[in-house]
Amino acid sequence: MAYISIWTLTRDVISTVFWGIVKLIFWPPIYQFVIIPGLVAALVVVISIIWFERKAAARVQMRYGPLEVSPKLAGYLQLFADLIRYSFQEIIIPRTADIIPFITSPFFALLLSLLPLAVIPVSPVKWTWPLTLSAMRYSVLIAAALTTLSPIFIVAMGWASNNRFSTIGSMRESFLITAYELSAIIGIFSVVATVHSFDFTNIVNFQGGGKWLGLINPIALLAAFIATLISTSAFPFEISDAENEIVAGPFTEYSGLMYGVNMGTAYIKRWAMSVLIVLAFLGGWRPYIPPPNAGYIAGYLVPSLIVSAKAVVVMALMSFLRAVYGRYRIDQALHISWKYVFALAIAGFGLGILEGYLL
Amino acid sequence: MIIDMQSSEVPRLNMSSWEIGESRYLPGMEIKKLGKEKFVVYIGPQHPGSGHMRIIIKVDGDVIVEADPDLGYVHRTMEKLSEGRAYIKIIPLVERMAILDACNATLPYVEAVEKLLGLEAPERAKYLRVALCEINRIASHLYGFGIFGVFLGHSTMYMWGFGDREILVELAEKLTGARLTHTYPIFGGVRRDAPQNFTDNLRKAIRYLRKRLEDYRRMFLDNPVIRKRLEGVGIVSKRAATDLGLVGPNLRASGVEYDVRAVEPYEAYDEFDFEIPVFEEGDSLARAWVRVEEIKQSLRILEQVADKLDKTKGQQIMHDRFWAKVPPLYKKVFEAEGRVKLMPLFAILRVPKGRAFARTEAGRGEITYYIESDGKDKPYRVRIVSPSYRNAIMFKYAIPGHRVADLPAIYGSFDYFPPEADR
Amino acid sequence: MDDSDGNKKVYVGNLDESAERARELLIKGLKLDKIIDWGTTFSLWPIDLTTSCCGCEFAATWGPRFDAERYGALPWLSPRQTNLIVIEGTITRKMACALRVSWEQMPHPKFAIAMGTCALDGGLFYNSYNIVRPWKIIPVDVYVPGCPPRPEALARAIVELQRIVKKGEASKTILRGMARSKPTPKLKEDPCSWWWG
Amino acid sequence: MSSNDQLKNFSEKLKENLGDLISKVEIHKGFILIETHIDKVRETAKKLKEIGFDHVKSVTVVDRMKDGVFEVGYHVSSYLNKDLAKYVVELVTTVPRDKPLVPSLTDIWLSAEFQEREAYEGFGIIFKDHPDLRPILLAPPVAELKPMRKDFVVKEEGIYRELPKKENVSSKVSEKKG
Amino acid sequence: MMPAKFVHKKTPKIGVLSSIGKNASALVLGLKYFFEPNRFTLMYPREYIVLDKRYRGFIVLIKNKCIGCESCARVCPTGAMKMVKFEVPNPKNPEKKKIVKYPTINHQRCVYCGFCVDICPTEALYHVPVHDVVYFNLADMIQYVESFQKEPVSPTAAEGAVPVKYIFDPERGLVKVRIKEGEKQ
Repeated sequence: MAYISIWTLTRDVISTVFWGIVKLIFWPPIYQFVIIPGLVAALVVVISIIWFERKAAARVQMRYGPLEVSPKLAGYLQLFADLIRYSFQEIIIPRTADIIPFITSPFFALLLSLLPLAVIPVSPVKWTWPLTLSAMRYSVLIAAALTTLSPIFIVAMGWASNNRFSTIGSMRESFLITAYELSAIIGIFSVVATVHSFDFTNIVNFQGGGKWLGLINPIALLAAFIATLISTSAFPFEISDAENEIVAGPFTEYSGLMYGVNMGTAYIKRWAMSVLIVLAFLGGWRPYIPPPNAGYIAGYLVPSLIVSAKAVVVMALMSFLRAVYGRYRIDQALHISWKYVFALAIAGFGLGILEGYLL
Repeated sequence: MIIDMQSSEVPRLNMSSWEIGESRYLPGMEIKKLGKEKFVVYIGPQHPGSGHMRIIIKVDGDVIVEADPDLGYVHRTMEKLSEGRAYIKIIPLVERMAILDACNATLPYVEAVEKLLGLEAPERAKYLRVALCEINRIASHLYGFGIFGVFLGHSTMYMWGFGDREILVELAEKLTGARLTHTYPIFGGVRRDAPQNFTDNLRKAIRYLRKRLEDYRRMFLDNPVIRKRLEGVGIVSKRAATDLGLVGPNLRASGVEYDVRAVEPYEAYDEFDFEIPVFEEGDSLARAWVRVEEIKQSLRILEQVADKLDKTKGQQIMHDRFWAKVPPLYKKVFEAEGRVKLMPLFAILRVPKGRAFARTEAGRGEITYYIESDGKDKPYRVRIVSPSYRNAIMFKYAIPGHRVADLPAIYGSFDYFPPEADR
Repeated sequence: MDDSDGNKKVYVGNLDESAERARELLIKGLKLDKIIDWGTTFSLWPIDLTTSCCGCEFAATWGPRFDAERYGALPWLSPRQTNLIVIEGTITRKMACALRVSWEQMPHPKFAIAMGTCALDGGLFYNSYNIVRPWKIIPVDVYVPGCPPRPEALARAIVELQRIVKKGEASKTILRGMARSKPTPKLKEDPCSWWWG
Repeated sequence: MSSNDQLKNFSEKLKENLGDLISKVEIHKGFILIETHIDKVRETAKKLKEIGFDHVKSVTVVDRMKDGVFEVGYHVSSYLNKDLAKYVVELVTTVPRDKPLVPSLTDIWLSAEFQEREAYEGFGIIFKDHPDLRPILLAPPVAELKPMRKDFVVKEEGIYRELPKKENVSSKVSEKKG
Repeated sequence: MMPAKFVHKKTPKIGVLSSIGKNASALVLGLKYFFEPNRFTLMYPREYIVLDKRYRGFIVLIKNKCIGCESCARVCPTGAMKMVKFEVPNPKNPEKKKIVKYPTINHQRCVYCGFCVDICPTEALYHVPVHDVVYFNLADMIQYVESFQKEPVSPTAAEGAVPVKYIFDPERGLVKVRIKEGEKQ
């Protein structure tokens, strides 16, 4: 009679459960959507970036910024305090609001701004790809398409709030959507022209050896960068929720947790766009090349962290602009995006085609 | 004829019958007729782009077709209250209309009463008044820049403006004993003498501010984003500025040469060598630049004042009428602390019968007082017209034709301060 | 199960009691009240309701020299996202309406600081016909004397308010549904009557 | 500062220019007062504007309750003419308190628009043909009180304060004094 | 006499190309201040400014010097300073009571203009350079004769905060300097 040790059994059960959890975590759709670069990473990054934004602006402005909440951590816990306060504050739903879109839009906007992260590769290892191989060949296309979804819900928010400032804000947002999307997508697609592939993996692999596409084709990078600024209402294009003109734009009527979600959405969108820019222009996970049949750590965690680190730098750069710039007027922003940024994007695309022909 | 006070024959707002300046509209703008679907937006009073006032705008799409400023959210009835108070009590009262520009706001009142009393402040008191006036003027302009920065979303300008303003506030505090509400000029002189190292500190502050003005230019005025927001926005022609009766930097940005310091020099302003900048464009950018140039000139005046203060050290700062016959304790206190003790007669000061009109150039423009005395210890009538009040009419005529987003840019460029306007 | 009236009843336990138990569990086990109070303490966002000239010193308090953002207080623009009103001086009859409306637009829990003599007893304008005492409109937690108060005084008010909040002023309204220690004053007349009609 | 002689010369000139439109010219401290009849206000104002007085500094209404009149004055001066800018002229007219109807000068001097509205709400003076005569600073219910008139009295407090009943300070004081 | 001159100026114009330079200039300036911040923030609850002796802070009465002349109450622009009458036994005529008057202050009203201090003929009132006291009740703010004589204590100083002062500097504007113990202001 075979004697089964209780310890062996326990060990087996524990290891099965452990590896099961690990497998679940590293299951590409979960990992990318929820962990890195998805929700969890995005939250951590957003909290750090908002903190950085406030501290960096404060440095330029001869002061300290958030501090007293945790003087030893230079006020890093500030955003947690804000988050807790938001989460437990009363949620007011105005009687005149259109309740269903009013309540659901913030969450849809949040989820949809995360979606592009679920379809991009963050590692060249095949099993880590969140889509099937055939779909992966068009990952640039799919990601670009998904970035355009969330603004619709921001417009819906403004409409559902039934507030004059919200209406003006959502009107501005809808103007801006049309203005930046084309430039952003053309800017990112210029790399497609260079590499002759819609696959992010090929694009990143192309950028090996310091041959970053951002260096080869800086015009397209600039166009994509500015388009990202416009799309995420960062300075100097903080127009749809310009505080001094239209209070908080589409978010004027939101309170408590729902405003917290809204505030996060813009930053999460900026995060998603930054990750796309990193993959397309800044070498993705390069210079690190994982071995072809690498495991969870070497094949998935490390490259995704490298991508995230690069994206954080891009975001920090975007955040620093708050300290230097004011905001444009809506017509000037449209003027800039159609006349200059679009032209830049087209020029970048042309350059991309030329380079694709030459290289 | 019987007149019904609330009669319905009160005429209603009718824009079409209006003419400003040479043309019906401000240059470059056309006011469209309001369609059926008018969209009224109430900006304020709880609104970041309005301060403590309300502007009711009617928009056609994104373009404002009509603006109706609704003042009075800080109307504290100073004119009425001063009719019931002793002359000296009115000084802190009227100071509250512009506490960031306190000396300039009270000086014309003091001057008007001095005119009625027939006395003039001693030389050193005049220099001290000019010093505080110019310190206040710079502080007020920096405050204006700070608020302007907020309106354009440029938080760094706000912080820099307020940070550098602290230097001037600190100077004023060392001189007068209060950060903002100095209550400094008083009939016949000033209340405190300058402390020991005041002129040294003043010179240091001047050097620092000169350096910082260059930073402001790089960061704010020459910043392409800000320029884009300001250039050609809110243009007021020379003729329109005159007709609307604007004052101060807003007037001089439209090319009108008017400054009370030059037209009717008060205190010691005729002893100083300075320029008054005038810009021709009349847009928001010119209004911002006028202030920068004015700060430069104020620094120039302050340098000269510092020299004069050094020269007149130890001189009397109160008119003989209130200082010749004081008890020895008063002089002892003055020598020890530099504090002028007031005669008890100040509390019940009777001013000879008569009418006086005084004007000075405050930070935001000309401020005028009309005082009528009937020989008692309280004035019969005090009429105050503050610069912001006279500028308020701009909202009605300069904003229509612009976009909603231009409202903060124009508002900020006027440097409008509601408590001052509402009195 | 039938009760005495013959109605069908499904026994699911005493819901109120269960809810009470769950709440106690959250409070005792998770220290939720402490967390909420901590979060609210360092996240007192004043609304940008500039009512009068004390706004100069209010702005200076958030300026670089005194930098009240260190306390986590960030002047915010839309009342829906704030939880603190700093009454900056005189409230006129016209402004009283805006003050009350702004107060009512803010979500609970919310606090108020009255700044300057005008907000306490009228100050220089004590006998004016156009001003009201703000504590008759909204409940005030901390009074700051001075005309205007120094920025340190306002900072002191914020620090003291933080201490009040830390003692459980925020969590008791959220978790226990208790009223604030300063009740909202009952209005004798509608401050907005001139505006509505 | 313009000396007294200059003011006198200038007031003579004004008299010459305005002729019989004005009934009285007085020199006060800091301004020249010219009085005119209410029917001639507009004419005088037009004439003054022709001379070069292009803006209104202050619309000053004084309630002379004893005489039963309002004194409506316009402090005018010039921006564009530098010689005139030195002088401030007050154009004054009187209206009975029970029938305060004055022709509006807003179409002559646009800068008077808001100040005339203020005079309307404070004193109840009706400016005929004013384009937009509404209260400007006060809420309508307060404006109806006509608070700037002299018969609306604002009370000042006395200089004594009663002790609160709980605190029996007087005994302590007497102990210490003794 | 040198009257001020009017000088006509024009706002500087910048073209499209130079605007790129101006952008860069602003960014460089921002980065300069990012790496070399010129900060002078007062860490308020842990530090406090020692105010100048001349600062017009809270007002305190020296009762022995007061002669009850009412000047302070008459000059007070807000009615914060008011006299309180006390009946004390008259040493000369024990049947008739003597009335003495002392000022009291209402901090709900006081605007710290200092008129009362300046007008007092016997220097019975003086300013304390303290101005960061807050109250939780309106009733606490009226100070009668007893409490009016006590100097208010700055709560920050009482909590053991670090005293600092600001000095002027031509390069950095205001500079925060710590006051060492025993150093005179």
